[in-house]
Amino acid sequence: MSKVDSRLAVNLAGLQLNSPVMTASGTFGFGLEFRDFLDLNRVGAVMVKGTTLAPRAGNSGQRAVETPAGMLNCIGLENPGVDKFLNETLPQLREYDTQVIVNIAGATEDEYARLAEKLTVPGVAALELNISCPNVKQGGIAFGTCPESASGVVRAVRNATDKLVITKLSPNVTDIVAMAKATVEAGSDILSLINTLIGMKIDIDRRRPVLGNVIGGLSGPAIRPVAVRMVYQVAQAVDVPIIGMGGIMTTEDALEFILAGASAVAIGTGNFVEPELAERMADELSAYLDKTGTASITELIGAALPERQTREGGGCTC
Amino acid sequence: MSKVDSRLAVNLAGLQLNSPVMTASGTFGFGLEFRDFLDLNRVGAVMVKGTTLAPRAGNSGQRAVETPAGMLNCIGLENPGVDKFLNETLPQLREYDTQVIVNIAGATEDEYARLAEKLTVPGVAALELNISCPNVKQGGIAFGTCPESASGVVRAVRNATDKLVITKLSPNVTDIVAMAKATVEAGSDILSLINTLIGMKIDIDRRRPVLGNVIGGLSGPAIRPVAVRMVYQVAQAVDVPIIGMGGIMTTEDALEFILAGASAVAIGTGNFVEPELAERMADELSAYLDKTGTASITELIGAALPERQTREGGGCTC
Amino acid sequence: MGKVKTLGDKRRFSATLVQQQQMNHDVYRMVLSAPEIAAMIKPGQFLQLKTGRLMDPLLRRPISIADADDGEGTLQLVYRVVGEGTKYLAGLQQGAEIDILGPLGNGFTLQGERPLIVGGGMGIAPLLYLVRALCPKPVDVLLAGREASELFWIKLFAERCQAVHVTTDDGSLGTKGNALALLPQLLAQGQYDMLYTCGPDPMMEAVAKEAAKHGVPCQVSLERYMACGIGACLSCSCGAKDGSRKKVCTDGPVFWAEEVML
Amino acid sequence: MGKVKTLGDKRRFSATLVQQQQMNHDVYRMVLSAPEIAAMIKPGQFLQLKTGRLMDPLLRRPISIADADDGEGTLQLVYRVVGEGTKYLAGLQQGAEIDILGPLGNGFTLQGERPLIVGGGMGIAPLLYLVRALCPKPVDVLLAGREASELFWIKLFAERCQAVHVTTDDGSLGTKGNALALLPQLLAQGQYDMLYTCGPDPMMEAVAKEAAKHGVPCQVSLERYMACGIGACLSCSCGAKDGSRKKVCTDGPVFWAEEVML
Ligand SMILES: Cc1cc2nc3c(=O)[nH]c(=O)nc-3n(C[C@H](O)[C@H](O)[C@H](O)COP(=O)(O)OP(=O)(O)OC[C@H]3O[C@@H](n4cnc5c(N)ncnc54)[C@H](O)[C@@H]3O)c2cc1C
Ligand SMILES: Cc1cc2nc3c(=O)[nH]c(=O)nc-3n(C[C@H](O)[C@H](O)[C@H](O)COP(=O)(O)OP(=O)(O)OC[C@H]3O[C@@H](n4cnc5c(N)ncnc54)[C@H](O)[C@@H]3O)c2cc1C
Ligand SMILES: Cc1cc2nc3c(=O)[nH]c(=O)nc-3n(C[C@H](O)[C@H](O)[C@H](O)COP(=O)(O)O)c2cc1C
Ligand SMILES: Cc1cc2nc3c(=O)[nH]c(=O)nc-3n(C[C@H](O)[C@H](O)[C@H](O)COP(=O)(O)O)c2cc1C
Ligand code: FES
Ligand code: FES
Repeated sequence: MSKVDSRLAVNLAGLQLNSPVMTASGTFGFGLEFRDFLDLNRVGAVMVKGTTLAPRAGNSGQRAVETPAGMLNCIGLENPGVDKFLNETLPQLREYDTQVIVNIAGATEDEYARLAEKLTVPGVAALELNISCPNVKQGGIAFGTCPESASGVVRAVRNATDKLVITKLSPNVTDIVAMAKATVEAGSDILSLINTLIGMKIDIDRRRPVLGNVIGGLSGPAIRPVAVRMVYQVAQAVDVPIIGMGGIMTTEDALEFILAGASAVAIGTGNFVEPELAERMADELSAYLDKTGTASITELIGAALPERQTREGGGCTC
Repeated sequence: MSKVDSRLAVNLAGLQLNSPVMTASGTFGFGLEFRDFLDLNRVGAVMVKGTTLAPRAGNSGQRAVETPAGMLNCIGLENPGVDKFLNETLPQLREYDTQVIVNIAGATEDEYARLAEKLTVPGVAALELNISCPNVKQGGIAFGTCPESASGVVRAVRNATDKLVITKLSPNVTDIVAMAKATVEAGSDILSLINTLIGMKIDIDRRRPVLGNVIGGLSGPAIRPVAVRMVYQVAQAVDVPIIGMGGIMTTEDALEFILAGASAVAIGTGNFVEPELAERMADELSAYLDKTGTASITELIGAALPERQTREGGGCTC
Repeated sequence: MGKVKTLGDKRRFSATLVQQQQMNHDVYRMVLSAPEIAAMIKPGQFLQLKTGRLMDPLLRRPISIADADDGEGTLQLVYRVVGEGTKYLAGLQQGAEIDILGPLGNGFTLQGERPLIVGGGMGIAPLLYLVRALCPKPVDVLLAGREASELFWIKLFAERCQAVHVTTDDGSLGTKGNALALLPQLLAQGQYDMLYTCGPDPMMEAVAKEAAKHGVPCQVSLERYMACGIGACLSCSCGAKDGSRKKVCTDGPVFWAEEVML
Repeated sequence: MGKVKTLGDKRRFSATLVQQQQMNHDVYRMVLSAPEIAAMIKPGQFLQLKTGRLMDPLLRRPISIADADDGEGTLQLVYRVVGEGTKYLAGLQQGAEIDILGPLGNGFTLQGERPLIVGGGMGIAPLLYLVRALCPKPVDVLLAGREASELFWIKLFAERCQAVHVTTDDGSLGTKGNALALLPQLLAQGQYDMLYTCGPDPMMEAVAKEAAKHGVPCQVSLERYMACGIGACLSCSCGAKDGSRKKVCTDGPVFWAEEVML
């Protein structure tokens, strides 16, 4: 079961993957950390940790804590900076037959554009724009919370590179469909969703927030219903491929996203619990195709979506 | 331990409660359903099921499903209508020494106002405005997703009644603080947060959404970190009391909300698992006050909040 | 064993697992010591079981009473392993404690002198206890399953029933076909004055129609996804023929066939 | 027992619980059969244990190796019950299988001829295996606890160490006070050429300072909240003195005292 199964191949706007199972940014280091646990050649793509122009030390204090069926993190984008990534990490990653997607974050549009320029090198398959970070020019409000500022980032990157541009949407918005449409219009080739929900936890003994940063990003199975809903809604509204993520722990979970309209999926928090998951899931997807007599995983993409015309859902949810 | 403990009494803008533990709308029926499980006199307040002008049959198809540490529901506001509530249910509920808060939902501002007028009767302690429902005049977008439409509802109710007005905020928004400020300015005496997150689940065998309504509201421990974060943020921004809810299953969870700034809490999904929870939690809060030598629960409200001046949190969450 | 303590409220109990028996590849039978529930419970009522140590699974799982013995203070549950909750139950060892809400719901109305019982699949579970309650009336039963291994029930009913009729979809036992392959002729020949049925909705619908045709009063026992089981959430709602809504958990699970829409 | 199967990757194993022993009111000692890990693991390394059947708890829990026996293929863990994960471990019965990632992290550097070991609280756990590895060098140990019942360790170390010194905060055993009540005089008198310490950060900071004063090289073993334990999440980050960041899980948990900020 460890050979590449061509029925699992997917093509996302030109991004060719051996397996629809990738690993989400910030949850898989730079990929190399997992060499002892799985065969990197079996991972569709490695989305590396959020990378910034200058190295960042990240937040101080406690950076993660478990919550019911999930966890909060406030790493604060600790990373060695784009230059070190290009010089030291990328050459090692390129030895594997997996696609390298670089997740980038900036505090201004210009920072995103400069990152994109620097990363327009062989071996980088696509750039994933993390727009959940605070926009310093707009008083620290995240780029990803309004269609205009998100589009600005996408356009800046679009003009700076001919690499595939993936925009990673934040779920902390009133209207995910509006965000999706705006960022596609601004030039995104692919959308990733979802990033983490903003949450926090209080230590009742110390009577203080547990995390050093007070608030953090909620990930894991707890958020899966929100993620599936957003993928399902966005898949009906835009024509670009979607990478679905949020709480994927099993092959059934991955299928749920694919049926909701995702062309590929990414494992995040699941990598912490079962570091071999991305490889095992590829095997299990092959077995599922066998069992159901499905010729290609692509047949399943969006299979649970309604006909485009029928507007479904949206009634009273309580 | 079954006597009323005066240290648990809280006063929310005039709403006097024997216990800070209430039961959330839609999760406790009309209260009477729980007579076999607990002493209703020990429940701070019963927030009754969302009530509309006309009776509603609710959604068809499957209406609930479990998710990791949570559940989705799409009941669709099934309820007997306000008249039947007033004539048949309220007289029975009034026999108990618990406050009755009526959760109301309408499709127009006028419907909210008419509900408020009808419910301005003795025995109703406050009205809780459920603004997560679709606003028919605005193409089915929920009232609770923009500050203007939410304020409109609050003002309409404010003008129609002298009862306490509680606005229940939806977490499905980009900026919960803006929603809180707008609805307080429009006349809310108290805020409730949070209602459910919008989510969905797909049945991978049938390749169809599990819920009859496709999307549903996510509740339970899974959403607690989001709820605590919103209470913590809103408590720093407004001066009205907050009723905190979202995934409260234990006394520690309730304390987390109180420390985050809630003056009272409501149990939702927890009532399904442990129907006696609201009574037991009052006992356990008394025991906690004993253990920590606290004279009154009110001393704990907001104890984990930063000084108003210091802006905390908001950095990179990944 | 035999020790049952309440957990602080009037219908929440801790029951002790006395015996666990595998009936076929995925069905188990559990005997619980729970004297307080055994003393109260009526056929057709059900329990809500906590099926995990912590919050995974979060919600309780509804299971019918397959039998109860007030004298011994025991209950029997028969359940199919379909997901994590029932897998947890199947993994429990003798002596384990289970946190239970119940008795819940309304049971069957015991009436008539010559009742016929029609059960399909796991819907057969609540009917066994019904037969005990109907004794010493002469009861006939019609059991429908997909194939023979599903009908381990036969010997349990045989002790208590006048006649046990059997159908299987694949013909591996009894008459080939579903319950309707036999029901019309039973109703035509027998002098039944009451019919009780539990099983898949389409089966019950057909059974009820057939009963109506023969003028036999009929009760149906419904199954719906239940988040609470105690009337609080409205997730189990079903449509009543008068246009209103019924809660399957507290208004049912047993209804008169003409009350509800299947 | 003794049967250990890998779970499909190179550092994920299923270990069998051989023995579970309660050491004091909240601390347990567990012997696991895990020959593959026992053959690889070095003192100072740790494991990530799955502490539940499903997703509650979700994340693994990091536990140090308190001892390992390559010959017998066994590991020993000593852990305090503080929450749901460790409560789950304490409830496991002989024969239970535990899903483990490991060995993880970098261990202690074995150097010097006359090592001194200073442990505080649960930080003592990884030091026991260190002593075994240092044998037959003459090792002295200083164990610091809040009160006598925390120091069940003494007899375990006594078998392997030259001298066992003890302090307790409340004076219920040994010298009253914390590790610093005894350390300066030990360092002044002994001919120690290496110091290893594990315990609360403030203790290790003081110990390292004292070691530096006496020119004794010192290694510290850090504990941080770990979501992954394998270098993927950066939740365990600590500051290095050169301004960079270190991952406690993969760059540590053992560091040279002068490398990191405590
Ligand atoms: C009143 C009533 C009595 C029942 N009596 C029996 C019985 O005696 N024996 C028996 O084997 N089964 C019985 N069931 C069905 C039983 O409740 C489900 O099989 C069980 O809840 C599945 O739980 P799980 O965690 O194993 O599976 P899950 O993985 O949760 O679900 C598997 C399947 O079971 C259904 N299901 C899950 N939870 C519920 C729920 N809370 N309510 C209804 N359906 C659910 C799901 O829709 C799904 O199709 C009864 C159901 C009801 C409503
Ligand atoms: C490298 C390393 C080695 C360790 N070795 C031992 C050991 O040998 N014996 C021992 O008793 N303890 C050890 N610990 C601590 C142990 O990991 C925690 O006590 C345990 O994870 C608590 O889990 P819980 O579910 O019981 O408690 P929880 O309810 O999860 O938490 C209780 C407390 O433990 C802390 N904690 C919880 N999870 C983690 C985690 N993943 N990483 C670090 N701290 C956590 C929390 O911050 C909290 O203060 C070690 C920790 C690390 C990082
Ligand atoms: C510890 C941690 C660090 C993360 N860092 C990043 C990051 O640097 N950039 C980014 O876009 N997303 C980051 N994420 C978000 C994940 O990539 C993913 O979108 C999210 O966790 C949801 O998936 P999951 O529920 O499977 O974890 C991080 C998540 C976690 C848990
Ligand atoms: C089955 C169900 C029905 C609900 N119905 C309503 C309702 O009618 N009106 C309302 O404002 N909130 C309703 N809610 C939301 C709850 O009152 C509460 O805000 C939410 O569930 C979060 O709390 P919890 O996580 O403790 O359940 C409902 C929730 C559930 C689970
Ligand atoms: S299951 Fe909740 S009302 Fe019936
Ligand atoms: S615990 Fe994840 S990097 Fe160290």
